[in-house]
Amino acid sequence: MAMLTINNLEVYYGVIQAIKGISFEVNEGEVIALIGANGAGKTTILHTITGLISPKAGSVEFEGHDLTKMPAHNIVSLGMAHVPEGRRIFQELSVFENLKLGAYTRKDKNEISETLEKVYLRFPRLKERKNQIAGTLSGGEQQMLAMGRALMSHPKIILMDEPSMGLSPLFVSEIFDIIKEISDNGTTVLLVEQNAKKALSIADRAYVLETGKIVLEGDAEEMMNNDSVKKAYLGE
Amino acid sequence: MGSILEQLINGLRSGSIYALIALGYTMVYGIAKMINFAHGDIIMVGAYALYVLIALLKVPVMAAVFLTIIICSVLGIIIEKVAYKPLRKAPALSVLITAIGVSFFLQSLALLIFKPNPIAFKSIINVNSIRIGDITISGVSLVTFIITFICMVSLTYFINKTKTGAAMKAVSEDKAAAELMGINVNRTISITFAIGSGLAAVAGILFVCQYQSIQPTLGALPGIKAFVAAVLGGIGSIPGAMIGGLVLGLIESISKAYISSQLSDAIVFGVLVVVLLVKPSGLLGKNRIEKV
Amino acid sequence: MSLLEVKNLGISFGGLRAVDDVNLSIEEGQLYGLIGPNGAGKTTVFNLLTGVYQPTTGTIKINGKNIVGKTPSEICQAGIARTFQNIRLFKKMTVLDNVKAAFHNEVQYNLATSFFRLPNYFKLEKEMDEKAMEILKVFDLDGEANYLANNLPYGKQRKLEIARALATNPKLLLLDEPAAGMNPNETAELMDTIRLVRDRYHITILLIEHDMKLVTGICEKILVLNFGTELASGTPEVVLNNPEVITAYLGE
Amino acid sequence: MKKDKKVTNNNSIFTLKNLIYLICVIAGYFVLTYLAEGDLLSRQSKSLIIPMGINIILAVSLSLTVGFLGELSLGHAGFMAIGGYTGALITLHMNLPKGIEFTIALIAGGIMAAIFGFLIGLPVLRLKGDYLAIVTLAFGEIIRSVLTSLKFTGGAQGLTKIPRYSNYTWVYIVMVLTVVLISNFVKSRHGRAIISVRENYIAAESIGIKVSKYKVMAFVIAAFFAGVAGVFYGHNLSILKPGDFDYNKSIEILVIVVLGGMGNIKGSIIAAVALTILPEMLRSVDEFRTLLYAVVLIAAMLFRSSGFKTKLEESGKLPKFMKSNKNNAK
Amino acid sequence: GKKESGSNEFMIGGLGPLSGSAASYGVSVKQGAEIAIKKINDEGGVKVGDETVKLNLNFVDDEASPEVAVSAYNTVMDGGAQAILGAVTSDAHMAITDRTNEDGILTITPSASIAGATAYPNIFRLCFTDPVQGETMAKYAVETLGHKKIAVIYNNSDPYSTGVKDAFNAEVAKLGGEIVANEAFEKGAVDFSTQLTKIKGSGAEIIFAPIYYTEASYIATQASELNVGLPFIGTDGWDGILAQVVDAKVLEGSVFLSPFVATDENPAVQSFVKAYKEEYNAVPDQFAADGYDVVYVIKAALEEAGSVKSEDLIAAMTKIKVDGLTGSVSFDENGEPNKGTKFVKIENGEYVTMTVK
Ligand SMILES: Nc1ncnc2c1ncn2[C@@H]1O[C@H](COP(=O)(O)OP(=O)(O)OP(=O)(O)O)[C@@H](O)[C@H]1O
Ligand SMILES: Nc1ncnc2c1ncn2[C@@H]1O[C@H](COP(=O)(O)OP(=O)(O)OP(=O)(O)O)[C@@H](O)[C@H]1O
Ligand SMILES: [Mg+2]
Ligand SMILES: [Mg+2]
Repeated sequence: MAMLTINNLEVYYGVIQAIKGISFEVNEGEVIALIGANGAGKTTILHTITGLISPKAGSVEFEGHDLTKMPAHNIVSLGMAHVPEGRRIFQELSVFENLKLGAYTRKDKNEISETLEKVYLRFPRLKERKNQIAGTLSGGEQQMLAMGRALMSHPKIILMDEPSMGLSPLFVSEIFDIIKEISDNGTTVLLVEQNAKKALSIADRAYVLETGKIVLEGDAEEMMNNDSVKKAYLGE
Repeated sequence: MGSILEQLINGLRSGSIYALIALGYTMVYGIAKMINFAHGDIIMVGAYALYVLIALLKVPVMAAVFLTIIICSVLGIIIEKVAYKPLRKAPALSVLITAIGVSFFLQSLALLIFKPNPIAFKSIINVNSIRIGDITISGVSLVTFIITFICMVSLTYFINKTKTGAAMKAVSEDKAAAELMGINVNRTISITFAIGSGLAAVAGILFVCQYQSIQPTLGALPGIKAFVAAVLGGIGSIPGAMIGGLVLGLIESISKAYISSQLSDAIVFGVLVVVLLVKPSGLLGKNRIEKV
Repeated sequence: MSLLEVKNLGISFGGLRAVDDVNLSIEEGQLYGLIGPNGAGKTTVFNLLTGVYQPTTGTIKINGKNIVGKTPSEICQAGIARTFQNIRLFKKMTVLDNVKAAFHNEVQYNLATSFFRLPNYFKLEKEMDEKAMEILKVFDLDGEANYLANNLPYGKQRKLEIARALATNPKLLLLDEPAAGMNPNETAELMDTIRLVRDRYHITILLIEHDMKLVTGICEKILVLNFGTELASGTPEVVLNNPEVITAYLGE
Repeated sequence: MKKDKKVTNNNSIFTLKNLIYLICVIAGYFVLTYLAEGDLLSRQSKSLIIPMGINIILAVSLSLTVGFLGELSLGHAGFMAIGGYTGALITLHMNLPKGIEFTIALIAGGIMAAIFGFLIGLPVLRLKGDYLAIVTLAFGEIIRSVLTSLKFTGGAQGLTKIPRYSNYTWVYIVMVLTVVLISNFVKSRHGRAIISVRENYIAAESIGIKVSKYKVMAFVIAAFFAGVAGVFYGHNLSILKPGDFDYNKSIEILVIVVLGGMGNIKGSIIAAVALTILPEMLRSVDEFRTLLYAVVLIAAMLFRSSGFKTKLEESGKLPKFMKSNKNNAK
Repeated sequence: GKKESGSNEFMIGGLGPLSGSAASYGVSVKQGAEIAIKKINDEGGVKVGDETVKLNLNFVDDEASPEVAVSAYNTVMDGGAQAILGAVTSDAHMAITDRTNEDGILTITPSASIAGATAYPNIFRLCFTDPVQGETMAKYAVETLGHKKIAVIYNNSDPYSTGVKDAFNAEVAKLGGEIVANEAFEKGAVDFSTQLTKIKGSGAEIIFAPIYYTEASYIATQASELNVGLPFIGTDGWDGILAQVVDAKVLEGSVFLSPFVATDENPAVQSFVKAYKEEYNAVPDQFAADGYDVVYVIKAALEEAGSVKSEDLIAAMTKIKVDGLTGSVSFDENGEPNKGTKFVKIENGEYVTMTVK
């Protein structure tokens, strides 16, 4: 059975329907890419999965739990982390405090400091700046922090909303390497990206979203060779 | 000179009450990001609760103190749930107005139940006053000062060193992101109000022990003064609230004693304005440049 | 004489030397790129140029006039306008009013006219409306003129910020990551718009961007920053083939 | 869809809309005359007409600072006091015909309050948010405290026997003027500048708006009208004392503005009327009055932001003035 | 209350604070007046000419605020008031004076003591004026007690307190005394230790506190804590103070002016106190007695005038003399009362009436 199953999801903002009946699944160990233009509803889907928005209809099932009936703060303890759009780091807190909050649901102090070392290893800049107030980090540094913070909860599945936004070309490649590595270490990844080319290059499968509906789905490699995808999202 | 010392002690006496009230103000402000105008009235509820428990129900003193704190904490939680929580997404000013509404509500309720006449209340603190030469420091003042200090230290520790404290700081900045960290936002805010109101209860108890009289409007003026103290110290800063309260008490006392008792309010507020002009975020407030 | 002349620019935050000894000279009409790794100090340079931060060292001259020590609004009047890395629109104002607010110094009438709606009010407001619509059309935003800025999709918000900056009638326009969050097609469209703006309004543009397609596509000259100091500068071909730039910034 | 839309229709002052407004204003006056002079209303209700007008002036002027500039001001009553005392001292000491004397008093009261608005506006240059709020509160209290200690203002007793010049005609005219002038102002380049400061002061500076200047300007204008309202206030009650202008009074005005909807002038007017009448309507419940007032206040705030309102709005059942302006996109 | 059967009822409109921080004064006046009305009506009503009329009271909350007082006044006028009892507090009263004058209605304030409260011919008051209280106490302090150095503590934001203080200070100077400390506080203050410390060091021999009992109780308690060790003298606002202190010792020896003490042996007072206790489960204070007396003054005016017309009633006012709970009183043409002063001393935790020459 799939790890995460989304079924006939419908989400509204007031009277505006942002998600118009979407179903898809994520299997354990996979990297799934969600691509689509501005305003297609990618962020909305992630928010609905982690409980920040409640859907009007449909279900979200994660390892047998119905997430739509669960308050957002309980979802993290099930092993799901979310790197939200716009980073949403705690601006007034230090880098270190931000990272500690990432491990809020975990108890074992030793395991937490182990994870912390791993995160520092992946993002040396964060270690350098661990006492800096997060709000004064540069855009890219904040993105690293958001990622590091999510990893601190040692999740089974991680949802990422445009992790490469605002990063330098070198670091974009690095981020995708890191995502690959996270996935290789057994974490499932659901990835939302504008940088469709890179996303598809590391994904196993992908879904294409257009104004709240899935219009295309399939193998990532096939998708890269699909003409309409090329034209609309790869800029070729 | 003896009298200067005496006046300084007078200032510390009212200052430590302000400080204690300001601690609760600043704590709720720091986390919930709202000026809880009803804070002063929770002090009043605490005072009446203590009176009812001790004078009418004859509950033993320690139990009465404990119950008073519980009553106020629960009241704080209820107020938040009923009047503030539905307004989480509304502009900050809307919450300010409901807080004012809650303040009116508590005051008029007390007026209905207990009538406008003040009730004389005998202090439950029986600590002897200290006498140094000509100067007397009353036992209640001493106890107030010590309790305020203990509250300040433990609150600072709580917020900065415990997990719940960290959760509070996260909630104060970004509720959705805090939710994503696995923090139960509603519970955290409830805890904040419980602690803030518990502090108000302590302030209420010490207030009636100091001044030995209870009336429905008792919380209003100290509430405003404590708010001023919190801002003076840098709102959101816990040590700042304590310092702000003490400084306010001292300024009040000195200006009444050596400048003019008629104009003391004007002087106190004048000093506040000057301090804020020199240090725009209060004595201990953080003044961070916004990253652009 | 160059339009912008920056010499020995530097600033520290606590112990961190965020910008150190940066020199920059931009000719009128140039399309200039500012690139560099995350945290290199690019946005900080913008903040120094626009008076948001005061430099600890160095001079900034526009058309030969020193602007160090001036306030952001004075610098705007001196001819520098900007957009922000994290969008700063007037969210609860309409798209049109966002642009009209930027005419503040361009089109003026006095307080009495405001209060009493003297004839000048109608004349000048109409003039502003027309000018604003003209700018909005350039960015394909004229259809949304009466929307609240908040309700625009992300990509359009970025464009509106540029439109607003343009409305101040600047000599030099600073764009901080204008293509962030846009997909390749939208980016391509944006490149055309930036070129059009430069040619139509005869202005000079300095932009920060991580999207190399955009940078190589439109920039005539590039400055690369690393750790607050200059790593390389020159034409795109030269700079982007510089091995140091490749190791520090581009990768591969 | 993206046709060349006509964006504005206010090309001149002579529009149909303005004509309708004018007719409403004149009709309003006749209705008012009928109500004030006729037998339809009780004396009690009649006596509320002037306070209502005064509250409208106060609320509309405060909404400039709170709603449009976005800074919390807790000292509006201080400006009112300055205006009230200035005006009263003028009419008490001048011996001119009523009309002239009162006009001078109104203008002088406004100007004097505006001068204080300028002084109080200066700290605004350095302070923001709650710190600024506390400074406005402090200034209000300083004004009150000084008035209490001055001899020529009558100390705590205040001024008595102020001629009762305020009548509904005067108040109505000035109220309409206030509403028109402030509505005009917020839709002008100056008003736009003030709103943009509220929305994002860094961006406002970046497009050449002098943030400090506009903050002070908002304070000065708001103070001017509060001063005028103060003159009416004194000349209605015939007595002025410092105690009436403490922060509770400021908060009373603030409540009106917030209840009316921030930056919503029509809302402020309606809230001013409602909140003037409400305590009087609650008279019959005697000692439960203040309690009920509090409950109504809380309920109103909760209602304003509940989904209920949005639903009504969507169903088109809500009168236009109550609609929030966030959905005016389409 | 509503009008019952037309002309056989005389409606009194009452104005005073029933809510807010001054509520206790208004509530007392209202309750005192109600006791009087009940008594009069139970005894058959008032003989006005050939008819007997029953009295009725419509007492409306004015929150002690001038603004609310105006609408409260209009409310009672809408309710058909034929005479006004009020307003209780000075500020509220001043806001309605010229309105009552325009209406030409008999207005008797039980307790608005501010100078100028009776400036119109239709207005009378039952209590002493502030200046009279100040002068009386100055004479008492300087002449009777023989003190030369006097400290004053007063409420800076209260017209009553400042009014008495001004007259007191002037009179003391005239009598050759000296005000060695003139200390103010603001409305709502609870901590007076600074002022008391100053007074302690000023060489004063006595403290004059022309204020209400709430603050007076705080001050007396704190003075004892600070070992100030000086006797207090006060004004009629002190009435009821014993109930406000935990330890009556702090007030021992204090003297204040009061037209009324509930412990007075006078049978009229005792029967009033008893009725009041039965009805409201509280001991009446001076304000309650004032309210009671005003009703009896109105009764006397009605009987004297033999008419319910306002102008007749007003004309009758200067001709009547009423033996009230607060003493025997008549009115001069300025609307001021003529009545004897009564001093009250606190001895062994009890009020004791004294006679002073
Ligand atoms: N808070 C909101 N209120 C109203 N509408 C919203 C809100 N958030 C999103 N929308 C609308 O819902 C739709 C989907 O938005 P969403 O943010 O999920 O898109 P996205 O695919 O993540 O786009 P982007 O690439 O810009 O991040 C858009 O039309 C957007 O305008
Ligand atoms: N106000 C500040 N206080 C402390 N440090 C700051 C402040 N502003 C910037 N910095 C630091 O200065 C450095 C340069 O930041 P800047 O925002 O200019 O980077 P950038 O080149 O724009 O990077 P990016 O491409 O990620 O946006 C960063 O390391 C940042 O953390
Ligand atoms: Mg998105
Ligand atoms: Mg940057």
